[in-house]
Amino acid sequence: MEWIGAITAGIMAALGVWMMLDRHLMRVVLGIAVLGNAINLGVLTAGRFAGSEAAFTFAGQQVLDSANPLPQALVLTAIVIGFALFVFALSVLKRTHELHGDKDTDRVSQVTERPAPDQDEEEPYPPAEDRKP
Amino acid sequence: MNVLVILPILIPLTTLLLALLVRRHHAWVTVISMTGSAILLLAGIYLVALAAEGTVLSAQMGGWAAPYGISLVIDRLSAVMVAISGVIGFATLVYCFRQPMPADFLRDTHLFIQGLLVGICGAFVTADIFNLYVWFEVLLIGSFALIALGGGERRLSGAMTYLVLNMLATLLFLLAAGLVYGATGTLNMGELALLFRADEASAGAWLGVILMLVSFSIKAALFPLFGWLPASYHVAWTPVSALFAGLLTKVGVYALIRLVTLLWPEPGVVHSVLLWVACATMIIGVLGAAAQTEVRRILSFHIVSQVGYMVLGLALATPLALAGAVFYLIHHIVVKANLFFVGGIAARLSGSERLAAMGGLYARTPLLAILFAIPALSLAGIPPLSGFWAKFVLVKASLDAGIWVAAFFALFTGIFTLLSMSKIWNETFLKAHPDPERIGATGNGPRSAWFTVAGLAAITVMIGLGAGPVMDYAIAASTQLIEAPAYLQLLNRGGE
Amino acid sequence: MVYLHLLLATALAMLLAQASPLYWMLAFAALYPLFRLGGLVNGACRLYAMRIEAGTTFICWFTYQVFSASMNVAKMVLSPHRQPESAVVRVPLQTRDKRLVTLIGCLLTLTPGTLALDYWSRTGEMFVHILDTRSIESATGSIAEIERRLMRWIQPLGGGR
Amino acid sequence: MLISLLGIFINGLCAPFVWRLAHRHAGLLLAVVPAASFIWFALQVPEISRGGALFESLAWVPALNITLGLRLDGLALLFALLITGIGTLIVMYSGAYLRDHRQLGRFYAYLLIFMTAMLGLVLADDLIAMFVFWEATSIASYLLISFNHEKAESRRAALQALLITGGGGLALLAGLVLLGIATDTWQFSQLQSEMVQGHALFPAIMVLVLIGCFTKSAQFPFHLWLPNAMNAPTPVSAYLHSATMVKAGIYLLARLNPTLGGGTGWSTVLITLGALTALLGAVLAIRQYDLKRMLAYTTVTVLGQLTMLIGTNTSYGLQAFVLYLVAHSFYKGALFMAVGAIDHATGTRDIRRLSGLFTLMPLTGIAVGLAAFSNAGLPPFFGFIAKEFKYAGLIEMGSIGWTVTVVMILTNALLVAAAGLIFLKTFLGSPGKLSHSPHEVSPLMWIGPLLLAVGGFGLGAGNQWPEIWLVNTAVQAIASEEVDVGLYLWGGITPAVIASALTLGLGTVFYFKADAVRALANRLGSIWTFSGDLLWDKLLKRLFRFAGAVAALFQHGSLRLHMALMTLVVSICVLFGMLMMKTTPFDGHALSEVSLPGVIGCLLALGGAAGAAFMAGRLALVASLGASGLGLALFFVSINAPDVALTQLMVETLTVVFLAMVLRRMPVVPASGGSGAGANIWHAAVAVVFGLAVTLLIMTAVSQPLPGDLADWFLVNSLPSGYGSNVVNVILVDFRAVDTLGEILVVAIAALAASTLLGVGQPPTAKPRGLPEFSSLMLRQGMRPLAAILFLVSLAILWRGHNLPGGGFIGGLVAATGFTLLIVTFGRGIQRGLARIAPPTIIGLGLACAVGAGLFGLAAELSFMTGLWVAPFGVKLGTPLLFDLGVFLTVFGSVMHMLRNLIGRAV
Amino acid sequence: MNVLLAGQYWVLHLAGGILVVSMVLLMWRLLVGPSRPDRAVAMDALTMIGVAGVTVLALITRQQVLLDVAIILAIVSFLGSAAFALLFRGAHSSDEQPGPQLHEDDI
Amino acid sequence: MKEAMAFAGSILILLGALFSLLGALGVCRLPDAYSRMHSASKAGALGAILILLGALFATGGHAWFNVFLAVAVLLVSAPMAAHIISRAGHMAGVRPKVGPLGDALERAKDRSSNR
Ligand code: NA
Ligand code: NA
Repeated sequence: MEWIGAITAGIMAALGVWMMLDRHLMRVVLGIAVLGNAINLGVLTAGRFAGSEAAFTFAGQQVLDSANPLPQALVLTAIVIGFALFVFALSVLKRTHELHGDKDTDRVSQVTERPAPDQDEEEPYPPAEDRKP
Repeated sequence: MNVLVILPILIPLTTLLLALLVRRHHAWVTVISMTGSAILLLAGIYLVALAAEGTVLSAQMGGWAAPYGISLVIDRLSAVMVAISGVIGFATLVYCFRQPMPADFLRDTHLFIQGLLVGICGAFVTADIFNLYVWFEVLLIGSFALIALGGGERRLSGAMTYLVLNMLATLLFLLAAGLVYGATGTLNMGELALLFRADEASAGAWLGVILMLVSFSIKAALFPLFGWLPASYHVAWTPVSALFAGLLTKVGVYALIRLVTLLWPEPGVVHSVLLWVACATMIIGVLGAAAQTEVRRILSFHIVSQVGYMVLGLALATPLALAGAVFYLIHHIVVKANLFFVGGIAARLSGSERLAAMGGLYARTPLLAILFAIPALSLAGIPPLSGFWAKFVLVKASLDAGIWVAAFFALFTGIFTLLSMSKIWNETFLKAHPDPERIGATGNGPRSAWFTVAGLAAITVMIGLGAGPVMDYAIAASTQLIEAPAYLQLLNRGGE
Repeated sequence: MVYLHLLLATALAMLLAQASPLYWMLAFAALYPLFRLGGLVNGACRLYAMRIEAGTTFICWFTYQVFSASMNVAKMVLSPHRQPESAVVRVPLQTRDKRLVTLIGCLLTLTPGTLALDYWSRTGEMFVHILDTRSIESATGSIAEIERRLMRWIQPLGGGR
Repeated sequence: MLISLLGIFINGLCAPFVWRLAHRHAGLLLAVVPAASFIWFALQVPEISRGGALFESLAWVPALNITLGLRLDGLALLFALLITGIGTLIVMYSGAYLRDHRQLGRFYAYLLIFMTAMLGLVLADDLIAMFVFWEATSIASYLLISFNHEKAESRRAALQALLITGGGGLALLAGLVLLGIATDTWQFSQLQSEMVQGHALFPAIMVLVLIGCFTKSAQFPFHLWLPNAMNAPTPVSAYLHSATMVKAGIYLLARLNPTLGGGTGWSTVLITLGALTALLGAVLAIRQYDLKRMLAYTTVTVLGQLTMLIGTNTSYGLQAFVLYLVAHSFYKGALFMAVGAIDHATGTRDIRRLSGLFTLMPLTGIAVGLAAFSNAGLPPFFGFIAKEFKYAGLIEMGSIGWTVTVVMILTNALLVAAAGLIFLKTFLGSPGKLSHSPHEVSPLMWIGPLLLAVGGFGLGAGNQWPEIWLVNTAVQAIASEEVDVGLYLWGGITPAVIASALTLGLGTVFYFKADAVRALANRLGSIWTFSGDLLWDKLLKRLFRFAGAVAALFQHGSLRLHMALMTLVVSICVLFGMLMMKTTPFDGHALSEVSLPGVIGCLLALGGAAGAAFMAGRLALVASLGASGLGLALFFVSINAPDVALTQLMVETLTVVFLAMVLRRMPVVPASGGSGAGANIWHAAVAVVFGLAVTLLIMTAVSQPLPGDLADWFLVNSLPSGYGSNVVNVILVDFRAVDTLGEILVVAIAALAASTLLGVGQPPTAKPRGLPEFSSLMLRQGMRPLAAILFLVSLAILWRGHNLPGGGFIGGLVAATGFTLLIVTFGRGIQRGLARIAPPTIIGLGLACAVGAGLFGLAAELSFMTGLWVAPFGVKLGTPLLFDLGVFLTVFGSVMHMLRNLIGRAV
Repeated sequence: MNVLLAGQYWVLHLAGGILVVSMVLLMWRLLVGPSRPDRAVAMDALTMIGVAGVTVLALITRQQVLLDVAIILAIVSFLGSAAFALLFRGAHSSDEQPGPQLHEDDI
Repeated sequence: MKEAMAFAGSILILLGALFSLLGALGVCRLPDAYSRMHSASKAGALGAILILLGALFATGGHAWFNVFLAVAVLLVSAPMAAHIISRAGHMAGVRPKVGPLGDALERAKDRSSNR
């Protein structure tokens, strides 16, 4: 089973990277999610798929052949973290789109290479359009 | 003891949640946040004082023995990193004080800076690989929040670039942590160190660690993986980029130092790879800086270059070189953050941070010129400021070790550093302003910002003039890094 | 009414203690005659019992409906070359009670072959997509049937308008 | 010595304030401290001349054996006297010269700091302390040269000086460090030539030190900064050229001569380069019309000669060195100050326009005259003795010496001509036409040059005095062995005298044929372009262009390129590491069996991911992503990880919901691969390599049985120690609760940040009504019970989580799901009706619960996060459960907060 | 968890097999579309298959804890469908009109 | 009793699986999204419910809590899901392929917008 986990993780990672190399920013953000899934799978695989039952130890029952709970706990943590970061990325994307309609990856990073604006030209916070009641 | 170990995490965390609960009252948030970081600073100083006496603090979270539970360790390096985080955190908040920004903006800055500090301090004190990953994520999301704060096309784009590339790095770290567990059966750094030091690590463990090092290298902005840094640091709000410039990449460097010294106390193949990487980082970074025409871009590339020095110290792997790296770390954080702060004030006075649109500040505000000159000269390694000792020790260590090429790069980079610092100096201070009416049109800004800059400059001078005790500390820290007593004894001590 | 609920709660507590739906059904079987008998002296008890009866009847009827409708859909899907003749029909509902309308909508949607597309509260009409029908009447009829039976169940409680 | 250093330094720091207070008299006031130092040093002369030395030392960096050690011996004393003496005069002079400059206070400061640095440099006994002062002189001179900072020319000159001397300084540092390594000491006074000579590092040390010294003392080819430094105000030039800066390099050469000198390499390099520099300086000097520039080039000449003299290492040579050093300091200081006075008085420094000034400025004229004679090496000036001894020293060397002597005769003849031009041409003859009528300058401006010029005369005439008091000990300090010192003006007809006579004769010829000489010099035009500034500019330009190209490699503004590079580097590192270790993934130990549902889950996950990667359209994208998550969850179920599966499911669904909310306002996402075929292949290659690396990595990691007993320990201890059956949950809330704490912090900050970004707290634009897709009555009626069920389920999951699948995360996510349904149906307003507490407060409370749960342990003097349990009424309650509640609240509050803002303001 | 079924082995595996076949069919529809609701329907059905599949898996492995996954999956299924419904309309459509058929008092 | 429950369980599970297959087949065969919804959302949900009930029997009522919650959620959410998808689809302009009886909702919408 570890074989399959490893190969799946590899292919998914490749797909994730492929998406992150896309021109469309939306797909880049989704690529992060896919890559994240791949990595989670990888972590779980690295912890082995031993055991024939889930890691529960009920009173009076002997622990016989449980799955390794540690990688599960780690991956659980990683999944939630990944989700939080993904949502943040999504909101950056949304804001970018709302403000400028940027969706092309290269354009986005080119913008950062523009010369710095003068101090009084910096964007107010939050952007003026939102301040209107 | 237990309390002390968790303090670096607990102080900013408590500050954050208190500030969050009173977030509607902006004044309270400011008070709480500044008090919190002052306490963190004091705690850091106390930890350094303890560590200087040779005390090593460690605790098992939840009382579960290593390697089952999470271990936190504060040795000399951790202690000084915590203290310096306190310094920079406090400095940033003081700089932010009364900046002419909307109240919500400042409030959010305070919240996120506290969050960032939790992550940074957590990364400094943990002795568990996965726990390190978690703190990395905390500081990552804190930095995302801060870099995007305020919106705007440029800033959002920078945030996106920063975000995507850093997420990739962090995911790699996660995979690496998983692989290391899968190959060694442990997440405890001490146990890992024992394994590697006994040369019993399997190929899988090696590969996992290599992956981890690569991911740290991205975080630390090493050649050729530093592209994200100069592509994003200059877009954030000035104090934010100062905080990033000072502290953030250094967490990566810290992690590199920690892991490499733990696993390979003797020079080996990893060190020789790091050596070349460090040299390339130094020179490429400084060349990149020379090509820039904006204050913060120059400084951003310099971060890259300077990280090269620190890694050089690590790569040389002699106690002296490591001490140099530690010294460099301490010095650089203060100096680099300060340069960003000064750059912010200069940009404010000039009305721009493009060198072409700046000027005339030498005549108008000589005080600022002095305050810039101190960190700038220190960065360039001009004695007797802090940077000189850092560089000197590294040069001496490389020559001691007979690695001439390292010394050559270290010195050669120095001259370029001087060049680009004098570029800023020339254009911003000496040259007449192209549009004299714009100079200081918006006033000098809040006085607290000037205090920040002056305070950090004073620290730079103090480190330089009082290099003796600092160097003693750094050397002791480097010895401790190599011997790693705290980490290696975690397992023997059992639970508390 | 309150103590009836209390009674039910007791049953539920039993069920929790024994942790088996079998006991739950047994409890109900045991309680039901009590309700019936209680109905002779107490109006609320009678209503309660009637509601249970109507409810049981409705559930059985509805389950049957679902299965027979499923069979129709199955035939439809499995027979080759047969294309369904779909339609969206407008069914005026008797009740205007929002909860009842919702319940009706859910129930008819749960039945294969019919699907609540929309409900316009202004006119009290429900628009239902029907998978395969030849006449509007048969479609509306079956839906009206659901409503009627449902009302019979709910009405004793005094629900509706 | 320390006090004098510190005094001058503090004096410098106070200078701006003194100037602001005293203004006119600031110069005099500030000259007091240097003057006092001078007197102090003068008082040490008897002691030192007896061969003693003074030591002072202050520990600096004990770990590296570096001290702030000072030593006053003959050489140091000589320099110290020059520095403080001439410095005092310069300070007074500049007060008058720059009287009306508004940055004069700063100027004083720089000058005095410069003086400190220079003094420190010559006094330092510690190599590193010396270097500290060395660099300080570079910086201070930078500030002085760029004093007229609004002139681009000044800035350029300053930068040039800084880079050349700074760069040399770095080489010097390396040299000094090597010296320290080779000799194991940082003290000049403990250096022995045996320690170094013959050491493997010796050649490197020598080369590096020489580079440092040559850049500083403007030896060819580093000489170009010196003439450009003329852009500084004249007092600076006077100081820089006479006693300081440029002499720093010479000083160090002299200081290290006993240690490094003696070998043929040292001599050859010093003599050759010194002579070359001298000749070059002289030729360049004669070309100039600007008095100041001419003086500057003569300085280059002198520096060359001094270097050369050290190289001779002969008795006469070293005596000549000291004599020449002193003589030059006197006359050059005088000349510069006088030229400044002329400039001040006449408004020009062009010798073609100046003449006959003597009647107008007699005192300055006397000073210039005396100094120029000394410069020309006429008897009985000190310069004459210096020249005699120089020739004597060279001739002593034999055949090489003769060759060099010829060069020197030529050089000195040119110097004679230059001296003539400076004095005769300018002061004698009939007055020329000038823009404004010249007049004698103020006493402060002529007293300095006059004192120095007379001093030069006096020293020459009464040469026994300096011989006993100064020269002797200085020469002994430079020489490796004892040297007999005896100065004389006339020692009979010696080859040296003949050479002198030749020099004078040739010089006179040159003076009268000055224009012809100049024309000849100009004809060698190509040499000037080579040695001149053009090269520097070109070099700098090339450098910046190169730097730009390097920067562009990494600053291309393409996120994709960054990504690709990063991914590729990672993959290559890993694959290369694998190759190095010759690992073969899987050496055939037992792995777990393949399970069909797992395979199906994998296929579904891959299919979904592939769909997301390639398909066009928003919904297809979201659906594929959802399917992928579903498949993954199925896989997790199949490997007995129900908690992970649950989390994955919830997260995936919320991801889909959030995506849908964002995407509904966005244009259609096109199919991937729209960057052209070449780019596609390249991207695909990067992706495949990365995927391969990941697969191989994992396979290698699992290629042996899992070491360690962590898993077993957790399984065994979960119930008895953590009081929970769900081991994963016990790990999350107890064994590794700190991880979880960090994790919920991430969630909380992400929520706060996302909502900040999307403009939290802004009032909705219209009355919130929920999304139109959910505006059906059936939905509105049905949603409440459904949400209620979800809230109940979430509470159940939270409660059971410690023993059964679930826990804070999943519970929080389920509750948030219920909330999501309500908000999309009824709009953001429902939140206020549902929960009076704002989401950030819920987040804060959640974090507080989690942290508080940890604090209980601390309060009980146990570790942070130690679980404490009670069992009232048989229900096991403990801090881990409180922690789980904190997780629940944080996750719930965070998702609620994110959602509220992500859904948009209109809803 | 004790599981007792008539013809236990083949019943469960047969059921599993049937579910797999169903899943493949649905995947095909998910990929092909063509309309957006089509994909949404396929996705919704897929999660239902998931609920059924996880239940069968729980019976096969005799792990009651897996049944919890089924509950969550059921919840998730609805949420997913609701999310897809948001994407049916074209981009940049206005949200302002709340639908003509809704009364003020329906809320 | 136990045998009966085991038997009922088997029947229910197989029936549920068949329902699921039926739903999937319908999704493939039926002509438009609305028709597919009849088979997918409902046959699928019914299949899942049946299998869950089968599990209830198979475990001798042991898993009743899980089954109860799952069935409750399915019963409430399945029709809602079908409703929301079909309604949103109709709103977005995806028209059902209808027979001679036509689309009353579209007509009604036209009427109300013309008014
Ligand atoms: Na859990
Ligand atoms: Na965890």
